[in-house]
Amino acid sequence: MRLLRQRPAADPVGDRGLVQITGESLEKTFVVNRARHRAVAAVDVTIGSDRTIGVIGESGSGKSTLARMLSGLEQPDGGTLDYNGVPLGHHLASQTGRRDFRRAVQLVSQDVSSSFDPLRTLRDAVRTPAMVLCGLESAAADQRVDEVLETLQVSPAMADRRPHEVSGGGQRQRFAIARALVVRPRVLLCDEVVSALDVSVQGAVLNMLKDYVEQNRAGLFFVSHGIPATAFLVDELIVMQDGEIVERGSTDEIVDRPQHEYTRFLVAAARRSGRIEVVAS
Amino acid sequence: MTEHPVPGPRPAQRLGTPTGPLLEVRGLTVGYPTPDGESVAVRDAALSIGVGEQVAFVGESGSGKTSLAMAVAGFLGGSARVTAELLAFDGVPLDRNPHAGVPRRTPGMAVVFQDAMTSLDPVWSVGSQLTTVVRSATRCSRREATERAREWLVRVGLTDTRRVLRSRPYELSGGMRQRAMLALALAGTPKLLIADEPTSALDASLSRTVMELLRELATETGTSLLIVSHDIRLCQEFSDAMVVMYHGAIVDAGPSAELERTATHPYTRGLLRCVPDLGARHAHRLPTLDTVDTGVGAELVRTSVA
Amino acid sequence: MTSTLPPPAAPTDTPAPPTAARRPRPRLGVGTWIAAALLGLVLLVAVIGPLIAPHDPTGVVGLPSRPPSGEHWGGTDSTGMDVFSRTLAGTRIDVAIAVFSTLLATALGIVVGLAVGMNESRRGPVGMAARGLSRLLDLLQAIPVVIIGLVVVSFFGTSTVTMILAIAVILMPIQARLTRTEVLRVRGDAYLDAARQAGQHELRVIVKHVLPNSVRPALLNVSVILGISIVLTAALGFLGVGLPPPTPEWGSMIAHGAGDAAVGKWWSAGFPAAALCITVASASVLTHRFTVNRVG
Amino acid sequence: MTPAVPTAAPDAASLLAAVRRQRWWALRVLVLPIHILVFALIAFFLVRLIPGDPARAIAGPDATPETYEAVRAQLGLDGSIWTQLGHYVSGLVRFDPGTSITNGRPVFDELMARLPGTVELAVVSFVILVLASLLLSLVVVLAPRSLDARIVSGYSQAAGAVPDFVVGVIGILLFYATLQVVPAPNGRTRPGLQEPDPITHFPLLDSVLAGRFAVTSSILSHYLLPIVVLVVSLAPLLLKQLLGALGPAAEDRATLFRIATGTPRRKVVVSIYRRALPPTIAVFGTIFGTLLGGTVIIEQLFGLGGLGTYAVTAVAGLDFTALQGTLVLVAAISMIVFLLSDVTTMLLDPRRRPGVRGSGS
Repeated sequence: MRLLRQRPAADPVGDRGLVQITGESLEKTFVVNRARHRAVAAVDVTIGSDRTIGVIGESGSGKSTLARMLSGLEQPDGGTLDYNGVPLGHHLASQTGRRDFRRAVQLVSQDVSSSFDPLRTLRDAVRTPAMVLCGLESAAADQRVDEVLETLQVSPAMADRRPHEVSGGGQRQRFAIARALVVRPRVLLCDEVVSALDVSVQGAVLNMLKDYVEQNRAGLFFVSHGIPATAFLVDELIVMQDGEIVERGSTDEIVDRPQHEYTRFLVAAARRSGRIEVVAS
Repeated sequence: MTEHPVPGPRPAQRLGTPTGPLLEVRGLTVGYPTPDGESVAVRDAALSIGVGEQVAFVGESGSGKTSLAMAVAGFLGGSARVTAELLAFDGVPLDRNPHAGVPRRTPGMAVVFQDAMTSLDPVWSVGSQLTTVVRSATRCSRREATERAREWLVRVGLTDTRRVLRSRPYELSGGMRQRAMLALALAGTPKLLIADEPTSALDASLSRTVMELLRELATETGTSLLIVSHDIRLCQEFSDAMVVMYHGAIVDAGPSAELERTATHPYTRGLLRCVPDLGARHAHRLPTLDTVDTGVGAELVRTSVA
Repeated sequence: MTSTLPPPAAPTDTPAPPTAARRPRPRLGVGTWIAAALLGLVLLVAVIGPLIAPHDPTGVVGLPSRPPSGEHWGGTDSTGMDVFSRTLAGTRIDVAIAVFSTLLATALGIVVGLAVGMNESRRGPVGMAARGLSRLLDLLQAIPVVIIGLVVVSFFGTSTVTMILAIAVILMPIQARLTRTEVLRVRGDAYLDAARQAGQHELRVIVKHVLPNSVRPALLNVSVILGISIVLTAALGFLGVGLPPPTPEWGSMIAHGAGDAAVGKWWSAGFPAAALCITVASASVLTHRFTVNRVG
Repeated sequence: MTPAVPTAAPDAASLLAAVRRQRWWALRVLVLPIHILVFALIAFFLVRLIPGDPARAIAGPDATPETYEAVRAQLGLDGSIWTQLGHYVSGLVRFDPGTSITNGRPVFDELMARLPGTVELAVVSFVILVLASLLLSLVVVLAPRSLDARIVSGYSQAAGAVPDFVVGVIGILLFYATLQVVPAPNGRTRPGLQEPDPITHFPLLDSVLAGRFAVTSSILSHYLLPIVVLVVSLAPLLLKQLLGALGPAAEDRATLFRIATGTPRRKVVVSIYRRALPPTIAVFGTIFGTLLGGTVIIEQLFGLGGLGTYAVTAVAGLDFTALQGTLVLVAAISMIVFLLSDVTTMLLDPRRRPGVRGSGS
């Protein structure tokens, strides 16, 4: 079979060079109720393995669509999208290019309920990218899966279950993260990965993401509607409203001196309900 | 004041009621039959809510908070089994063993559900739904009902009443739907409004707006509130009293403002400290139930995270 | 300090949200077993029916229109053929047509449904073709199968094999539409994106994830299709355009027996009608139990 | 689709807006003839694919090539298939499906003579079928655990299990041969009774219009058993669909919320039906098709001689034009019913109108 022959050379430590995705005046329009709805309008953004960026905004602000475009799962209607200086479309057109890109850039999406095939085991889902993208044999892939699950504090035995046999969104979301981390991506895109989780689980998941990013010197693009969790993870913040970027800057800048009305509201709300407390590192 | 449920009969907990209790619950247990015996969702719950009081049930998924609220409302699914030593609303004892078929409403009680999109009847206009409620509550003329419907919309902040009355739910934005849902629930002038996760489908800013509105309207109309939520911080800010549930039992209860200080159960204290805040951005790690010092061993932690 | 307080015992499993109805799983009742036994009997007779028939099912073996007796268990019809033997022999023909046309219709329907569902919202000629095909499937749904059957069967000619093909073609749209609906539902699920992100080829994603997750309704519908197929075969036989006499076929037997029934001679239509109803009803009971068990 | 033309007069603008608002059903009505034409083309080629040569059959096996050609020309089967198609389509547009190959009479007249009887029987049965199903489903909605409800649900499980012609034979055996409560299953009226002159061609309606009530009652008594047979054998199909939609609608959040806000019980039930009916009405078209098919069979059984007999004769006689005509006519009727059910669905639930999406924030 063609798929088998064209496996990339095994072991995947790979190129640790800089990985960068640059989007310029990105546009995406959907048709809702016969009306054109601009989900993303003229957004310039550069993400890479050297930066951690958070995107906050209310639902419908276009932040998820932006993440999907940057991950290559959604095609922009306008603007240019380059991966390491070459148009992303070129990369995705060929099988090798597609695999290169997917190995470097992975998206974890927000959907907890449908993010796994109900008929297949979780192990199957996590193992597939290791086999297809990193060219690992079945045994090696299993070993890699176990390693990743261990760092995410999931018992590998649980991997042999089907998604509905695992109770709790927290566990399932960890598997979704494992599926992305198993190929050791250089840039990780996260779309609302903790919003559906209980507070007691959120912290653990966020800690794991932070550990991965720091230990692998990987980039992060973190989409969320909550400021505190986002601020914990990233150095830069982007605030989106109605498909446009209304404010951007370093996390400290925005948290301390929010300019836009929406940002000010969010920061004020977070200040009011939260106690300011620093946990010793 | 706060008391942990211990086996055996005991008085209902009073949550600082201004006047008399509107809702009284004692020894309430909810179970669901499963192939291997009954699974208990709520065990031996006791509480009371006074007139005009605003109480929040908080807890994580599977803690039984929704089961408890729905048992009070009488909207549990067909197979659930409810037993209670005492379950009285407005002085009237309630039978909450669900009967088959379309459930009936308890007079004086209104319920709003998590998602306005699925709660609002999609095929009727907001106006038609709202005037029906107004007319059944006050038996007034059609014209008068429309006028009152308009007033309700204005009260929940939907000023473009002409358009909203004509619209069907799917034609409104998420925030407008949520407001319309509140108008519908309050238009029947209930004494108790039970809100099941009113904000969990909303983003951070809309959540606050809805909670503010809910509290404001309830205060204005003198309606008691029973809010079910997983957002412990939001409830702390927008309720008078809180009831913390964990694995089907009430583990902490008391005035919201003092919960931080009065919480006795390790789970509550752990939970309160887990919520990330703005200070977290300077932290190396976020606190989790494992790492916060709650005064108990790791046993509790293991069961709660799973 | 309350730290000595033991945590409450965790419930064995997380209770479902109360509004999501939680039905107790119904047990397989006596009815299911009876239905299974009857269907097994029908299949057995389909295999060995002609061998155990007491008389020649296609020949005149006695006086016409005799009531059931020791010699002719099902009596004889107006031409003097043995009703019981013909009913037994007819089982093979009716069941064979039904089983094979159902299998064929389901296989074809699933393929068409997948192709239409996955391409319907695409731009360009492929998408347009898929949308056209989808419309056509809808339109065909509006036309009575019996009328289409009348024409298609006359086009294919009347032999067992051509009847199978004809009925498969007529019933395929039902399965295709079911599969298409399911594909449209599955198509937006996040795990497909995850599979694409894992670097898998689109075709592989479809075969590995979309297909298994969207065939269930069509598979559950197999017994309904089986029923329609049997009834349709018989209906065409009844209208006189099915398999030509004296082939023993239930529908044409019922048609011939209808005149007898009008004068009170129930048996010549009664036996094939009973055989037909038993087959369809037991298949339908089994599906019902199967569906409820799985969904509940 | 409709270009947004800037209009000077406000009247024109509001007219345009009105048209846009009504586009959801207007478009469907406009494409109906196209759909029928598409089906007519399919029917044409389908019929041509039938093995067998009517000209050869009529001219006889020993005919000279000249005679054979003459017969072909006479039957309209000369020329290429495209010429024939041209004749066929241009005829269809003028509502003229041609003349019968076997008896030379215009197919249109023949169909019009037979169709009304079939349609009358089908429509009357359909109305009774729908009313009966709605009433029975109400029992299940109001008291799902009662004995009545269980009987109704059990009956709905019989969907498709007992074919109409079997019910028909049993009915004849029971009510005619044994109990003698219905007239003999051969014809529409008592033999010897003079039918009134056709006015609308619908036999029952004509007898009423002509004031011949003896005929009306005779027709009614002859219709009784066929209608009962059709309703009894098809009701489970509709009931199953209806109950399947009503169950979830009754348990739906929207229902609970309406109850929770204090909506009167009657309105809650109406609301449940309004939400549950659209998927059922969507299959009305299909069920009417099944009913029409069933009517064709039942007519044969009860000697009512309608469309079914005509189609069967046409198939047997390789009558291309008659077959085509019948197919197109049945398709047209089915599609009109399909369209009506679609439009009703969209009226009840506006989310089903094209271009409107229920979800989306």
